[in-house]
Amino acid sequence: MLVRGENLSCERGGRLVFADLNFALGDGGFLQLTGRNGAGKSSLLRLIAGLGEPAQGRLLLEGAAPDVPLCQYCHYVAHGDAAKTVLTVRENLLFWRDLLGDGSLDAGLASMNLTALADYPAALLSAGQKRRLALARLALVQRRIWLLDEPSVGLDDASQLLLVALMQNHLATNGLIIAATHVALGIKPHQVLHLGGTQ
Amino acid sequence: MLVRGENLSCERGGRLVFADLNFALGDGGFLQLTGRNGAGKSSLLRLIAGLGEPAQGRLLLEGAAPDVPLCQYCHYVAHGDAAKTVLTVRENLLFWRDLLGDGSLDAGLASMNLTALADYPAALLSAGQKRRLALARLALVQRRIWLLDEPSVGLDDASQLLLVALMQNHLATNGLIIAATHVALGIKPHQVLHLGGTQ
Amino acid sequence: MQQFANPTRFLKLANAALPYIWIITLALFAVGLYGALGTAPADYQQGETVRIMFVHVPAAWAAMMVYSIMALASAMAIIFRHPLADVAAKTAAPIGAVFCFLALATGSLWGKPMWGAWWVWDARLTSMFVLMLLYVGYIAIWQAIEEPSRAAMVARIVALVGFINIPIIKFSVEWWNSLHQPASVFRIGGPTIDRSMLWPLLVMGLAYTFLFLALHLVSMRSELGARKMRNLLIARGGRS
Amino acid sequence: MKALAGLLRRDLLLAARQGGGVGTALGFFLTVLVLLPIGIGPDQATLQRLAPGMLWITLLLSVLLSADRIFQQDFEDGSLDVMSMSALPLEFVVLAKAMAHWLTTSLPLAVAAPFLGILLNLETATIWPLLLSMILGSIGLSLIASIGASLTVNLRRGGLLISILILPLYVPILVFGLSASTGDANIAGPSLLILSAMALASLVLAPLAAAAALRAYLK
Amino acid sequence: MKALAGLLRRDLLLAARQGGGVGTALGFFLTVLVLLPIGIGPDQATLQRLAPGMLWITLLLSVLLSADRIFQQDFEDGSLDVMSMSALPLEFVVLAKAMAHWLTTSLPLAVAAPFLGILLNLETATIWPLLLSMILGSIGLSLIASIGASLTVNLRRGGLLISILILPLYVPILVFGLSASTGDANIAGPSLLILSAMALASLVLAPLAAAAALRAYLK
Ligand code: HEM
Ligand SMILES: Nc1ncnc2c1ncn2[C@@H]1O[C@H](COP(=O)(O)OP(=O)(O)OP(=O)(O)O)[C@@H](O)[C@H]1O
Ligand SMILES: Nc1ncnc2c1ncn2[C@@H]1O[C@H](COP(=O)(O)OP(=O)(O)OP(=O)(O)O)[C@@H](O)[C@H]1O
Ligand SMILES: [Mg+2]
Ligand SMILES: [Mg+2]
Repeated sequence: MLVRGENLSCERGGRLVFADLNFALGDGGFLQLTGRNGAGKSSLLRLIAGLGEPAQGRLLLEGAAPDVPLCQYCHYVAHGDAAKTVLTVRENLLFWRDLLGDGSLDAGLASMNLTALADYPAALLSAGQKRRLALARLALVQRRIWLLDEPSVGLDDASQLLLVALMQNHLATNGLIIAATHVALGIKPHQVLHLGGTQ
Repeated sequence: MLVRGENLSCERGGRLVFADLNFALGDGGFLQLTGRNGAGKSSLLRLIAGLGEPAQGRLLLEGAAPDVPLCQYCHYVAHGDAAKTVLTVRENLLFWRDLLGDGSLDAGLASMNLTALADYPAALLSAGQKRRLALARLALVQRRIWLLDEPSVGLDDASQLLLVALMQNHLATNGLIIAATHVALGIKPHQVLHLGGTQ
Repeated sequence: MQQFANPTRFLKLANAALPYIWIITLALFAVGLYGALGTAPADYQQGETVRIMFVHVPAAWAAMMVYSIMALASAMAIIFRHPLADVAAKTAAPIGAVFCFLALATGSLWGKPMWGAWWVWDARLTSMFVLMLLYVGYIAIWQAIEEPSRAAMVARIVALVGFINIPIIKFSVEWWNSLHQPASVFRIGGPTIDRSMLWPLLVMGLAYTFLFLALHLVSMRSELGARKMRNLLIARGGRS
Repeated sequence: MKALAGLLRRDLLLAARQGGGVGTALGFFLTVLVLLPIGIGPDQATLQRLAPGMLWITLLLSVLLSADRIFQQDFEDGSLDVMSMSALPLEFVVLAKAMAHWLTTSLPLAVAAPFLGILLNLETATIWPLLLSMILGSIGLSLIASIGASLTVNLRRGGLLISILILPLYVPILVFGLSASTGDANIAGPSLLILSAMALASLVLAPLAAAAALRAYLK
Repeated sequence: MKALAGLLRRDLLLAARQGGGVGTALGFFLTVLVLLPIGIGPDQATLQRLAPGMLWITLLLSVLLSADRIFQQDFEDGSLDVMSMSALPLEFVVLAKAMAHWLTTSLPLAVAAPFLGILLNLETATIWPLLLSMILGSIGLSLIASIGASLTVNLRRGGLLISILILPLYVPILVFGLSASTGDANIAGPSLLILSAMALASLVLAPLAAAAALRAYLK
């Protein structure tokens, strides 16, 4: 499977964020997005996730079922963690599981070491614990393409190692990862795409 | 001025987060809080900021006007950035300035390189730009004690340098800094308090 | 490319047609007003106030017609993705709003002598009031959303959803007993009002229609201009 | 299918935990019931005559007021992003959420209202027709609310707009709901039919409209 | 002082930008205006007689409904934390926010309502007394709302609770407000006095109560 962006340009709030962006990522590839705040990393990830449309250019997915849109192959972990605070960790994961497909709840919990917290309401979680809940989605349901927006933020050292293991495992099984970050993630990226936007 | 915590213990949601914590920080001192997710770093910062009360132990402020509570000497920059999305960057800073005391708006804007963004609604800011807006409060109004919860999160390299400069300057002028973080902040802490809490 | 070709062809046509449309409009108004104020008799029970009818009724018709056009254009925009459809709908709204306001104003002017009240909440008046709200809401949508493609989609839905109000207005009088006149022109079994009143009414109706056509073309033209400008600005505009 | 059920279950759970919807609506309902007699004055006859209309209006208002909650929270915290990336078409997402809204807000109120109406000494004869018509009407109310909610999901001035957009669609429901609430069968019969027709129509059209609006905002 | 002004200015700005408060309230008002005559039938006499009561109730409801917005947003995004760390006592924070709520929601509605009443063909004679009494009453409404808002600022079931908490305090305002709205001076006079007394009392007590409640939540 190959994800390709052809001279993409993105417009937000009537202003041009980036233009003429090109990239291509194949099986087992890890593309790291870098650039200043406001360069457009998150915006690019949203485009790929189907949450927005490029002002120009196009996104292609090669080697996939023609009738399935790109976004349904993707996991998107954004800046915010789309968790419901009144639901417990388990309930949040259960909902995502039912929504996104099949997967083992325990695997999801274990992947980010949340098993002990399974029955806490998300409201009681600390910042990093919330982040781990969001990341657990990756292991919960198998999806080919991971779109990660600063995934390591707020994680303690142990959890960062878990994340690295998760990503390595995904790449080893021909998964694709596109991650925006300002800090080293602990895995060497195969490609780096630097967005040179405004401040 | 000396901030001292005497065998503090903290309870949240009916569970003990940490117990018998002791620390003392004097002028120009930089205390770094570390520990697993859920160890209680943010909770401790909130205690010091007066947003919560220790289950046991006490917080003392020595060498300060007796009638002014500790929290009024503090800047607290939390995980979230208490910015109003419909207000522009400038309007947000103006409000904080009026609320917290006196200070120069331009200095605040410049400190985190927000001058060019001054008239953007905060809703249009990227994650890191929002973070910079929250941090600008530090330079906007002079306060002796800074309580920073993972301040460097989401900042690009340039902004991290700005933050470091800001902190160094503050320490040089006898300011106190207590910062929770999982990553190196680029300044060597004078003391490190490791919270070994539950996960 | 065809996306741009289309509007430009439209502009050519509009520029060519506009003068004639204006002329026809003026002529129709001249004839209609002559009939309304000149030949048509004062109503035996309503007296001279009946002449308000010649402003009121066509305005009401026009208000409903314009909204229907907006709904139609919105449907076109969704089905055929025709680049002009959104522009047509967007620019029609303010004009329709004015007609609607005119119908409300003249109506309540007329209501005072006829019913002894400026305003009564009978079916038709209520539904007409709602139509006014819909116009306002539709215009507000375009104002509230800056992303043009997004605004367009949302506005289309508003126009289509709101359309059911039109039949409600039309049949409101039959629905439940109403002070307001039942249909006396467009009704099964032919008009019931006197010829001497009917023809000026119809002519005024035509006049309003052509007036709308003229105004619509003008504002569509300027809207297209504005859009071209915006696209240029973004394309050129240095990155924010 | 599993996704649909999961979404529905989750929304019901949320409503139960944070009780936003029906709680507020019920509080609103009670408030109205307490204030109305004071506002109208103690005259029993008037009160009785007005009761059905007042109950209907209160029902409409409380559904209207709970409408904006249908999508907003999910839109803001990014849940809707995740949903839009699932295999479940947005139309069904809307359907599930509208159904949850109906089950947690409209239906309970529709069932409660006629009996609360006794406080406005509603004629006991009209309780059952009122109940029937309100339950039928409430279906449309929730679905239409979901349209309004989707159209204004992240608009600044959503509050005002949502009422303006929903109002024209609620008026007919109120009209026919009222005439269906009269004991008289000859009037009630046809009105009930029309109510059901409207419920069906909105069942088909609302998800389409709302989903289209949500897509516009998510893109 | 500067802090107080700044807070007030900011809240007004917020209201203007996101138009939550008055927008929703206004939409609510419009909805009621349109639905009410349908609900109680177009009979002019009844409508006229009920108009003042209906307007008062609508005013109360729309203030009640906008209440929860007073503190919630600031509490959730942490602004309230920052405020509690300023030299400005929370009592004044409450005062400023209640005043902002009054200026952006209660007052505009109180001023608009009597004239909107014309559409319910309210007697022109009662417009002015109604206006006066509503403006006086609205002060208390906003301040009392701030109490309710502070007590439920992060409660799950806030919606229902807030109505129950506020309602008993609103009833007297409604009662005296109504009797103050009658043209008759002998009745109106005393009622107006009582209204002003209630406004003053809440001006003193509401900030104390609300601030205490907020402290409890912030600690
Ligand atoms: C604000 C008040 C009023 C409003 C909103 C209003 C609205 C309307 C509307 C929407 C129509 C078009 C009906 C259709 O084409 O089916 C109409 C037609 C008409 N109105 Fe009014 N009206 C008002 C007051 C009045 C009054 C006071 C009179 C006179 C007693 C009046 C007499 C008529 C007549 C004679 C027609 C033509 C009916 C027909 O031929 O279909 N209207 N009005
Ligand atoms: N919701 C929005 N509406 C309009 N413009 C936006 C929105 N969010 C971000 N922008 C603008 O888009 C540009 C890119 O934002 P984006 O979040 O993609 O940057 P980023 O590279 O992710 O920055 P960061 O490193 O801070 O996350 C920024 O200039 C920002 O002002
Ligand atoms: N609002 C809350 N109510 C109750 N308990 C809470 C709340 N927030 C956090 N907790 C609990 O308090 C403990 C400490 O949380 P805290 O946020 O202080 O951890 P932390 O050290 O900041 O973690 P992180 O590194 O993830 O920020 C956690 O176990 C968490 O479950
Ligand atoms: Mg980003
Ligand atoms: Mg923390």
